[in-house]
Parts: sequence; C-alpha cells; structure tokens
Amino acid sequence: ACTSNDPGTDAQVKTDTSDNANAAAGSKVIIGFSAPAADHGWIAAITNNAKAQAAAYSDVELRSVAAGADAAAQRSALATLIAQKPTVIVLLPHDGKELNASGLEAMRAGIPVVNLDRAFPSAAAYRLQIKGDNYGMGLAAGQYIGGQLKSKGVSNAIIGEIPGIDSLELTQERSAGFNAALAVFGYKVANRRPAEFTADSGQAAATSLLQALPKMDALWNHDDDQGIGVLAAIKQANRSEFFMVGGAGSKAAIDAISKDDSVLKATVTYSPSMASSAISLARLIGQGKGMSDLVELQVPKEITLASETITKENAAKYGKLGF
Amino acid sequence: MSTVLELTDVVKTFPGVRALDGVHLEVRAGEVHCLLGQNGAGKSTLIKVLAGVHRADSGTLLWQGEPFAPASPQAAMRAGIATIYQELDLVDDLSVAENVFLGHEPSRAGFTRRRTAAAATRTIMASLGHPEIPPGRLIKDLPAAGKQIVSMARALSHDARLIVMDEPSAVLAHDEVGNLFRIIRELTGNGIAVVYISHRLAEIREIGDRVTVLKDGRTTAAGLPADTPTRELVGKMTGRPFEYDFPPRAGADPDTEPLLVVDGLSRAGEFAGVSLTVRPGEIVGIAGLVGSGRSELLETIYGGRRADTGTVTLDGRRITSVGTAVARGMGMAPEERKSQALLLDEPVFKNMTLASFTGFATVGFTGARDERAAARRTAEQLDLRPRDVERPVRTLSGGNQQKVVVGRWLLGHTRLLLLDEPTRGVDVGARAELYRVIHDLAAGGVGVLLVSSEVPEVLGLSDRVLVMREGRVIREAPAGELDEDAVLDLVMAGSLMEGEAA
Amino acid sequence: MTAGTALAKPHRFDENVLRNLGLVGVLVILVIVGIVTKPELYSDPAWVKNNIFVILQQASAIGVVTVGMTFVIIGGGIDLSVGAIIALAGVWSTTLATQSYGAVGMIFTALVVGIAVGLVNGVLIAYGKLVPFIATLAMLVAARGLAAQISGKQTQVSANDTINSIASTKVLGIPTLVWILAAVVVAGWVLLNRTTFGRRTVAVGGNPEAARLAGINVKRHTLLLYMLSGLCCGIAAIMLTSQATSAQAAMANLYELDAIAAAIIGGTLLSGGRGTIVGALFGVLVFSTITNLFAINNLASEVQNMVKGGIIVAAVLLQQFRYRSLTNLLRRRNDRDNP
Amino acid sequence: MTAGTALAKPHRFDENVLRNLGLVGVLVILVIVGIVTKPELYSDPAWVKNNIFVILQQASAIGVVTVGMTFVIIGGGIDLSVGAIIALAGVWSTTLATQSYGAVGMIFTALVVGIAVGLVNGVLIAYGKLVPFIATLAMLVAARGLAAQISGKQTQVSANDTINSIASTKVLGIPTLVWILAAVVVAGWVLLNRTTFGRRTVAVGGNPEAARLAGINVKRHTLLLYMLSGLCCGIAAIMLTSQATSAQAAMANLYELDAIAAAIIGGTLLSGGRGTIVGALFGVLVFSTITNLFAINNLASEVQNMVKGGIIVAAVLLQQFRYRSLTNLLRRRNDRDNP
Ligand SMILES: Nc1ncnc2c1ncn2[C@@H]1O[C@H](COP(=O)(O)OP(=O)(O)OP(=O)(O)O)[C@@H](O)[C@H]1O
Ligand SMILES: Nc1ncnc2c1ncn2[C@@H]1O[C@H](COP(=O)(O)OP(=O)(O)OP(=O)(O)O)[C@@H](O)[C@H]1O
Ligand SMILES: [Mg+2]
Ligand SMILES: [Mg+2]
Repeated sequence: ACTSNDPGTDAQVKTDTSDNANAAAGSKVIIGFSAPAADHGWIAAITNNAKAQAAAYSDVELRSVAAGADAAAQRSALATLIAQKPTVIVLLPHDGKELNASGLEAMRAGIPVVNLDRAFPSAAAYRLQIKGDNYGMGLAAGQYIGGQLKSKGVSNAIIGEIPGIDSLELTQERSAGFNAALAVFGYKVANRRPAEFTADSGQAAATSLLQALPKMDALWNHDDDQGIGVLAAIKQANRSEFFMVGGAGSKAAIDAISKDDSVLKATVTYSPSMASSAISLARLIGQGKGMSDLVELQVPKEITLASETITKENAAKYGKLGF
Repeated sequence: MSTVLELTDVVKTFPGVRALDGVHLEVRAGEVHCLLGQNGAGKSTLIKVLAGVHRADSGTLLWQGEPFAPASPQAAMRAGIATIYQELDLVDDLSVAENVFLGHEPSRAGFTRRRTAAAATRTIMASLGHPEIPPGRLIKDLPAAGKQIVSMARALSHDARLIVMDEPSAVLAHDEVGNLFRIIRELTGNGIAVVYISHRLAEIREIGDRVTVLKDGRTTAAGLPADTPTRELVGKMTGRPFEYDFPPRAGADPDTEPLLVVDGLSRAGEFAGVSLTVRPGEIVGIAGLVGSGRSELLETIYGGRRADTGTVTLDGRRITSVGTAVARGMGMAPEERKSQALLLDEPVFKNMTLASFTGFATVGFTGARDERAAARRTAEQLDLRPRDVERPVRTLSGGNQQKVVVGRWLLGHTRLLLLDEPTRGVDVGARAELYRVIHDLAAGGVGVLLVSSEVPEVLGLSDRVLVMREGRVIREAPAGELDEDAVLDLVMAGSLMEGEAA
Repeated sequence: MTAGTALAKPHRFDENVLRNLGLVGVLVILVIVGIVTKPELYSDPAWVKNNIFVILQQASAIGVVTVGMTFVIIGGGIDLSVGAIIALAGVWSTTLATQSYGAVGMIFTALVVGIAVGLVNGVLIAYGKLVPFIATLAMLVAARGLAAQISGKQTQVSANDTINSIASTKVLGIPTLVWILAAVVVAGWVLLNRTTFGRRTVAVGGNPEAARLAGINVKRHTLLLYMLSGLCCGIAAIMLTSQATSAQAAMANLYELDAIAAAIIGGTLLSGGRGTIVGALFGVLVFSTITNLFAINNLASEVQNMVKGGIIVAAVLLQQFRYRSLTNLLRRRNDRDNP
Repeated sequence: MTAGTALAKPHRFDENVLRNLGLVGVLVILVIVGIVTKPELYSDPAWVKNNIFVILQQASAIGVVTVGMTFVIIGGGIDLSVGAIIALAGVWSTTLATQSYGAVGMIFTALVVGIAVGLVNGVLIAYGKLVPFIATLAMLVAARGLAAQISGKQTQVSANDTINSIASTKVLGIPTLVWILAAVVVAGWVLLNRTTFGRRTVAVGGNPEAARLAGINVKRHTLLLYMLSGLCCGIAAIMLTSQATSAQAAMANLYELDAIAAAIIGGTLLSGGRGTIVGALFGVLVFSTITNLFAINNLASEVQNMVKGGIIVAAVLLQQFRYRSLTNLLRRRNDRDNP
C-alpha cells in the first residue's frame, strides 16, 4: 500500500491453512507489539502486516503500542507494555543497542521477546530474532550492478549511491555490503548522497548526485520510497544513460521494473513481510509449538531473510510481496 | 574649594557626528555644577565619557589632579564617579535592592547577602525620603518616578566623590524635585561634587552654584555663576538672545460645539468618573501629581485602553479603538517616547509618517518621496537638529526625539491632539518652539488636551485647567483663575477643596 | 549645521547593501572553491549553466518559505510550523479525492490549506496571546500528525502531469521553479519596501506599542503575517510535490530551521523590526551552494556537517568583518574630508 | 513627609507563582484524564508509584538540559546545539578508549566535552558577535557531524556497569536519575536566585546596556552561560547513555526544541531577562506526563501528535487564563479595600 493512495489493505498475510497442523487454533496468545512511529512506507507496512497477520488467527490478540519518536519514548512504551504481561512481545526497536535493556527486562519478566529486524547485542535479550539482511541487500545490489556492467564490458564504471538516513547503522551495513560486492568486480562508488527515506529528500539528493556525475553507469538507491523522488529527479534532469537498482521492494518499484519504462531495472528486497512471519512465530512460541518443516520442537533462535533481487524477469512472481 | 575634575579640549565623534568638539569643564568639591545646552549639545555624551561608557578621542581629563581615562563604567565607579543616566538603566525583573547593588552586590563566596542588601537599601531609601519603597519590589512594578528614585539610590550606594545627574528631574513631579534638592544639598554639604543637567532654568537657579554651557559640542561658557541672567545663558546656548513666555491667546469661542466629549469615564484602579470637553481651537490642560492617573486617562480617551464605564465621543461619534480615533483625527504623543512612540532604528521620516503613511500611499503602495518632503517641512517647522530626515531616530538626542513624536501629528489631519508630557527633556529653545507649534495648532482649530507635570506650563499654555488627584478631577477652572500655588495646594493637600469638587 | 556637526548620513540602506555584499563575497568564495576543486566540471559551460539552475532550483522551495518567514520575523514573530504546513498542504493536495479535481484543484487546495493553517497560527498568537514559538511549535506537531493521518503514513504519488511538469519544464530557457522563486522574491521585496503592508510589518515588529498607538491594528496585522507565511508554504508545497512527484507527512523536514537560519544570515533581526528579502535570498543561496559544493566533491555526510558548521560561522563573521571594515573606511574618509 | 507621593503601589501577587500554579493545574488535569481513561491501572498503588517514577525518569535528562537552557535564555541567548552536545559528549565518553578509563573517565570526558563545546559557543557569541541562533545552529550541525565521525556512525555500547546502573538503581527508594534531576534543579534554583551570578544573568538578559553600565562584564558572563549549558548537556549525556546503555550520533534528537519549549511554557521570556527554574521543571513534567498519558492509552502516533499540539496550546492558554483571572480578582479586592 506504500506508494499508492488506494485505501484497500493489501497486507502480506499468510492465510493458507491447508494441511498445516500449526494453523489449527491453539491456546490464546496475547502478543504485545511495538514499532517506531511510521512516517515511512516500510515501517507503515510492518505495522499493517503485523496487524493483518494477527487478525488472521482466531487465537491471537494483538496489543500494539505506538513507540513514539525516539528510543527513549519506545523504552517507556515498553515499560507500560511489560506491566500488562502479554504472552509474547514482538518488537521492532528504534535501535537494537539502545533498547537492549528493555529486551532484557521483558525476558527477565518471563515474556519471550521476538526482535524484529534490529538485533539486540545481548543474546539474553531475545527469544527469537527475525530480520532482513542489510549487508546482504547491499551485496545483492552490488552483485547485480557489477554483473550487468561487467557483461557490458564497462571497465571504469561510474557508480552512484543514494543511501537513506546516513547516521543509522543499517545504512552503514547496506553500504558496506554494496562496496564489498563492487570491489569483487574492481568497481567503486564514485559519489554518495544520503537522503532521509522521504521522496522530497530523495529528489534533492539525486539532483545533487546527477549534477556531480554528468555521466554515470549505474545507481543504487537504498529505498524505494525515497526512490519516487530519485526517479523524479532523473526524469527532471533528462538523464537515461545509466540503470538504477532500488531497495526494499515496494509495489510501485516492482511495477516499474516489470513495465521497464524507466531507468529502474531491479530492486533488492528487504521485505516488511518479516512482520507477518514474526507474528506467526510469536504465536507458535506462545503455544510452545515448533515450525512444522523443522525437526526441532521449538522455533529457532534466529532467522535472517534472504535479500532477493527482483528484475523484469521475475517481477511477476514478486508482485504480491510488494508493499 | 578644590578642583576635583578638570576637562580640557575633550573630543568625541560617533559615526557621522562630532558629539563633543572641544569641551572644557572644571568641577570643584562640594559644588553643584550645572551643565546647560540645547538638545543634542553633547551633555549626555560628556557625562558618558566621565562614566567610562565612551572613551574620548582626544583631550585631557584630570581627576583629583591625576590624568584619568576610565576604560569601563567599573573603573569610573572605582575612582569615585557615580552616574544617574538620562535613560533609565534599571533591570525590570530585578528587585529594588538588586538594582541598587547591581554589579557590586554584597556577597559571600558568590552568594548574595540579601538581608544586608535590603537593609542598606532601606537606609538609602529612607535618606531619599521614600521609606515606602520596599527593597524586594520588582522594578517593573514601580511607577516611573519610583524608578528615578532607585537610579538615585544606586548612585548613592557607591562611595562617590562626584555624582553626575543627567536630567534627574525630568520624570519627577514638583514635590519630588524639592526632595531631590534636599538630598543634593546634603551631598554637597559632605564635600561631594554634583554635576547637574536640566533644561529647567528655574531649577538651576535654585540648586546650582556654577554653570557650564555647551553648544554644538563646544563649551561656550565655563563656570558662570548660577544667577547669570537668563537672557545671557540662553544666548550662550543658542547663539541668539532669546527668552520664552506664554503669549496671550484669544482662546476658543465658548459657543462652539465641543469637539471631544468625555462622559463619566472610569477604569478600575486608575481613574473614576472623569467628564470633560474640548472645543476646536481650545487647549485644555490637566495638572496633577505623578501617578494620579492622567496618562491612563489620555490613553483611554484615545481608545488605547477599554473603559470600564463611560463614553468618549469625537464630533458626536463614539471612539472605541485607536484605529477609529486616528481615523477620526485624534493623535497622541505618549509619555514614554522610546517605548511607546518610536521605531528607534527607522529613519526620522518614517517615524514622522508612522500614523499617516497610508495617506501618502496609492492603492497600498507607499509614496516615499511625498513622505520625505512632508517630513522635511515638519522638521523645519520644529527646528529638528540635525535636520536630516534619513537619520535613524536612535542617534537623535532626547529632545529631538520628542520633536519627532509631536511632528507625527502635524502631518496627518489631526483635529484633536493629546499630549502627555510633551516637553519632557526638551531644551529651552525647542520648548519655545513646541509652545509656538501648540498655539499655532490651536489657532488653526485643533483641540488640544495637555498633560504636564510642570504646573507653570499647564497654566501658561491652557485655556482651561483640570486638576486631578488619585484618579478624580477635583477642580476645573479657566487658566486665569488659578495660579501655581493654588494648583499645588489642590493636588497635594486638596482636602479643603474636596467638597467643592464633589 | 546648527547642532552636532553632522558629517555623513549613516543610512541604514548602506548597511543592508554591505551585508548583502558580504554574502555575495561568500558565494563567490564558494564558487571559487568549486572551480579549484573540480576544474574538469567547471570547464564545461553547459555544465556550469546547468549547475546554476540546479542550485537555484534546489533553493526554490525553501526560498519561497524563507520570504514568508522573513516577514513573520520582521513582524516580531517566528513560525516553526512551516515544514509541517508544507507537509499538510502537500499531502492534502495529493489525496486521490483532490487529485480528481486536476492541477487547479490541487494548487487551490495547497494554498487554502497553507493560508488556513497560517490563520490558526495567527489567531492563536494575535488574539490568544500565545508566544509565537509555542503556538507554532504546537502547530508543527499537530499539522504533521494530521498529515500522517490523512496520508495513512504513505507516500502519496502525484499522478497529475501538469503539477509534475512544473519541476521539469523551462520557460524562456529558465526552469519554471526558478521563475516562481523570482516572482515570490520580487513580490516580497515590493511588499516589504514599497507598500503600506511592509511599513506596518516593520512598525509592528520594531515597536508594537508605538505601532498600536499610531493607529495600526497590530493584532490584525500579526494575523495577516502568519497567513502570508502559510501562503508561501502552500506555494512551496506545490513546488516540492512537483519536484518529488509525491507528498508525504515527513516531507520538508526541518525546513523551519533552514528558513530561519537563511533569514537571519541575510540580516533579519530575530527580535523583529528589521530585515531584508534580498538578504534572505542570499542566505538561501549560500546554503544551497554549500550543498552543491559538497555534492560535486563527494564529501561524506559527517565531514559535510562539520565543514558546514564552520562555513556558516565563517560566512557570518566574514559578512560582519566586511561591514565593519567598510564602515570604518567610510568613516575615515569622511573624517579626512571634514577635519 | 517631604515628598508627598507614595511611589510604591500595593504589591502585585507574584506572577511566577501564578504561572506555576497554572502548570500544576495542567498536570492535575492530565493525571485526572489518565485516571478516567485507565482506572484499572490507577487503582493499583504500586503501579501509580512506579508510573510517577517512570514520568520523572523520562523527564530527567531533558530536565537537566532545560535548566541550562533556561539560564541561557534568561541571559538573552539561545542554545540550539544542546542535543548535538549531548550526542558528542555521549559518543566521546563511550569510545573504547574512553571506556578503558572506567566510569570516572567516562563522566569526566562527557562533562569536559560539554563544557568545551559550550565554551566555543560562548566565544563565538560573546566575542565573535555572532547571533546566538546562528552560532549554535552551526554548532548543532558540526557537533553531530563530529559525533558521527567519532562513532563511525555506529551505536556505541557502554560496557561499564557503573554507568549502566545509574539508570537502573534506586537510592532511598527513589531512582538515581530522579535524584540527579532534583540536584540539578535545586542547584539551578539557588544559582539563579541566591547568587550574584544568577542575579547578573537576569540583568545581562533583561537590559544588557544597564548591566554594562553597572560594571558587569557582559561578554564574560555570556560565555559562562553557554559553558553552563554545555555542562548540563554533559550531565544529560551520561544520564542518557546510562538509560540506553549506549550512545550514538543521532541521540537526543530535537532536544533543543523540547528544552526551549519547556523553558518558555515555564514562564521564561524568549527575549531574555525573565524566567524561573521551577517553571521550566513543570514545563518538562507536562511534556513527559503527556507522553505517559499517550502511552498508557496507546494512542496512535499521528493522533498523539495532533492531540499533543492541542494540549500544548490549551496548557498555555489555561495558564494565562488563571493568571489573568486571579490578578483581576486581586485587583478588585484591592479596589474594595482602598476605595
Ligand atoms: N551612540 C551614538 N551614536 C551616534 N550619535 C550619537 C550617539 N549618542 C549621541 N549621539 C549624537 O551626539 C550628539 C550629542 O548627543 P547627546 O545625547 O550628548 O545630547 P544632549 O546634550 O544630552 O541632548 P538632550 O538634552 O536632548 O539629552 C547628538 O547629535 C546625538 O545625535
Ligand atoms: N500595569 C501596571 N503595572 C504597574 N504599575 C503601573 C501599571 N500601569 C500603570 N502603572 C503605574 O501607575 C501609575 C499610574 O499613573 P499615570 O501614569 O497615569 O500617572 P500620571 O498622572 O500620568 O503621571 P505621570 O506624570 O507619571 O505621567 C503610573 O505611575 C504607572 O507607572
Ligand atoms: Mg542628554
Ligand atoms: Mg503619565
């Protein structure tokens, strides 16, 4: 639902219940949920997905607390949540390290914590960690760009990068993966202009970048939401001599890739569907069940989603995972 | 008596102005040395050089025989020179005691000794004749005269050998001035020298020993005896022999319909049941003590404050706001020009046209050329010095700023002018000009309502006088039927007349 | 001369011109640094021309906001809600419902929302007697909240080609956005310096009591100033929406700080009563030229921030220095002329 | 009596006390709303006690910053760099090198960094004659940049148990952070009201010319005020680091706005010369009580923001209303007493 204005919900919910023993209703599970205030499509999708997935289970009650604008606000929101003693807490922290203490506190209170996306440094602070792979995302983008350029025989490739908020650790990981993958091909980033995950900042960053690099071969934009502005800037500058890779995998980006009418040729996923999975697994943890395809009796401790590369060829398949 | 201070050839320039251009001054211990000069002559600048606020560009200063060049106010104070500045230099949100001792607070290890400061303040206040001013009261809660007393107390709190007073009487009422003189006599009796600045020649005669006259930043007469004839003093100040008087006036025709009718106007805590009329061409004066509610009355008539009861009508039409008042032809020159009337950083002409620029404008676009021309004519009419309408008002001397405020209402189509202390801080020459302007206005059919703390001024200028005490009009009479003593009796004792007024 | 030998007329006009000269000097230095560090780019005239347009376009939306902000500050107030107003106006004008009315409907909506929010600010401040800082801070929080509510926290794409083309078309070889900025700056200059509204603004900000006693309706004027600022935000919302072909609740983040900083660097007194539109424009241009310089030199964001802080300080110091030294020069010459 | 006029009017009721009463009223209303909306929570005394501590702890770091900010504003300045100073001090004191010196080394580093940045602010403003808004804005940008540089944009975890335990321990049944806040508030009150430094601060902000004429070194005093604010930021950096057991370049984001808003709501005049420490504390408490109320009612963030804007406006209006109506009451009584 991210970039379109249609009011219908199209959350990423797994409702296929056929021949899955775990789908059968079990004991009642109260899941406390907290994610940062959404001013960005990806986080909005996280919250929507969690709510929709919870609604799909008759035995799950979701108590969601808004986490305010920063880590301090989220800490106090969690304090009130812990006091209400839910069965499991699913938590997307502002910053894993800053909320580590809250994770520990919940675990100490006997509430299993499912950390969504932003890892706690101490293993005692969570029961399950499910996250996207920021480094892998950069790696995937770098590999796609490197591969394309190599196959075209470009030797001195000029590559641009538009990350999101630069002071975030996740941005650092994405860039590190990107640089590592490019290095394999002997390429490096020529210019890097951070934006702020918003379309208008994406437009401004891209305008600057395009001005600094009058000729470019490829561009990686970390975030499809700000990518709306990046694409607008590219159009406004009348530039088309390069190709662009997106990030996260929004519906609009996937549509554009399959239509193939812009410089956007691929996007590397960082799917908010992990929130749906987190709710499903939190339910299993609450009911003491394991994952049916695994031999183990309990849900594993860590799950890292692979970052997939969506191109024109496979866009149709990913259409429904776009947010 | 020994000389404590001697200045020779002192020069001080500001960007674009030579404020002091060769000043000589010699002050002796135990004397009251008066400084006279027109507005802008350089008096305040001179005392700021003494006080270490400005540094002289050249010239020599001898303080008790030693060369002296105070680099900061603190240095001057340490040397024994205390100053009461023309512009009140108090901090609104500090208490009386804190203001008195600002910069030299009684303290122990950085902690203020509040009780010591309060006791010392109480002593000084008592010696100033105002034991009722509590040391703990915030300055912003004191009336203007009270602030002046605090400024004086501050000067006395230093153990000074020379106290400089820059127009201390400007905001004081008659009785307060007497009190001030008593204090000055006590000081000089103890061998302390006082430099006294005032535009009121009568005061100088009463308290002064010797007079130094400044003109255009130069000393034109040094150390004259205080009883030098007025004609001669004014001649030294202005360069021409000149004396002012209140010329006789025909007065308004008593049969004309009143222009302004104020009926039963009251505001709780300020004034009550005030009724008065002003006819076209009539000058009505209001006398009274400081704090008797005259300023509030004027502002309420002007629509600037909402009356609790009563009405104000101009030409039979109700005045409810300043906007309607100005639109119908009322103008007011408020009492505190800096805070109530002037845009200090704007040029003279924009200040003069502040109430009339819409009149010069065509469909919202200002007519700056016409404004300048009109402002220049008004500057001429008022003898503004310097006669430069582009100069920011901030750089004008106090008296000239006052002329700008009055000039504002000469530009529009003013039919009724409210003047609150119009000659405060205005020099003799300019004062005569202002009187002439007020007369001319009245002769042209403008009604004038005048508030002044100088009783002779009220009596001399007005056709009719109202005497106010504690927010009530206790007497109304043609100016000819009252004299200064009668008015002072009324405002101070008043009890004899009260029945008559009620 | 009768009194106080007048030497030269210290016009305030001069001071503003000198300040602006100082800012032009800063701009020139920034450009020279650009030329020295990236000669290969600056050697291409087409690139240079395009770069000027890029700098101006990047300055356009914030420049329009700064004009409104300059009026508010000269009038003795401050408007912390400008970024939030842009977001609300942008989001409101890109809802599907609004978009269905076409470009005119969208522009109309943005302007009306901007003016309406300015009206609320103005009423709270002028008639509710709230401190401007608090009233507009509350509005900042509330308007962004409302924008998030309306947009469902989604980025709303503008499907309107007319709107989207504002940012990508040129008129007489100059980008439309630059024309809009120029129009707003010229209109702002005329309004401030040549109309009674501007005179009232200076009076209301310089000495509200004096303005009131001179018959100016201070409250109504204050209200109008915030509405003017809101109007500028509405215009900027359309400009930003067109640039990003979308709007969202977090757009125009921290524009309030940039606009206030640009106005002050341009010589507007934070306490009111004095300011210039041209100075504010130069303030904005300094900021966007810095951004441009950083981009072409590929400075890392943290280094960029450290250098930016230094440049701001240096720019203001340089400007003061130029002003002081020039007036000293003038004074010395005058003294020599009239000994 | 020689002088006929009595120059002292009857004492007006203390404005500050009334303002603070108004804020207490706002707090009471917020608590009542909490009780009405969540009776099940408020019926548990242990929860209520704990909730009070939660509110106070949340207010603690920003409260300390607000005390410093109040001094700066009373002294006629403003400090936009407080959040950035906290980030720099926090990051610097959690580098591995610093952590190797233990808790004392970390605290020392945070305080020294805070004071040093304040010193730079003060020098730029007092001696470089930069407008405080611009100088501290430049510092905001630069200090955050430097913090990002030092931390390599990583969140730096504090491994020091002493530091980390500050946020989790209680002394005499009251959380340590609350003790620190109390100590800073008391010290600030004494400094403002009972020392020459405090009294001179009022003079420097209220009437700098008068302060100068009274022999106060206005420049040095201004410098000291910014150093004081820096010191408070250093203290707050340690408190926040302890709460988050980590520090990063983006921490204490927008604290400047919160601190300024709290100071102003508490009755400090943005133009200087007036303000109270107790009022500032109440201002901070109003903000953290609002946050708490939202949390226990689980308001969505966008609704939260809209309501928050409304509450801020209502709080200030209520406060003004109380003040006006009470003074009217008093005036009427006085009139009756002295007819
Ligand atoms: N700070 C300043 N900058 C520029 N010019 C100044 C400044 N202060 C005073 N002047 C100018 O110096 C001259 C002398 O002013 P000063 O205030 O000393 O006059 P004065 O004799 O005290 O007048 P008044 O009787 O009106 O108080 C005037 O022309 C005034 O405009
Ligand atoms: N809001 C206020 N707070 C405190 N004091 C006030 C307030 N309003 C007026 N005053 C004081 O109350 C007194 C009312 O008297 P007012 O100013 O009308 O006296 P006046 O007769 O005009 O005397 P003056 O000769 O000083 O003009 C003034 O001295 C003024 O300072
Ligand atoms: Mg003078
Ligand atoms: Mg008066």
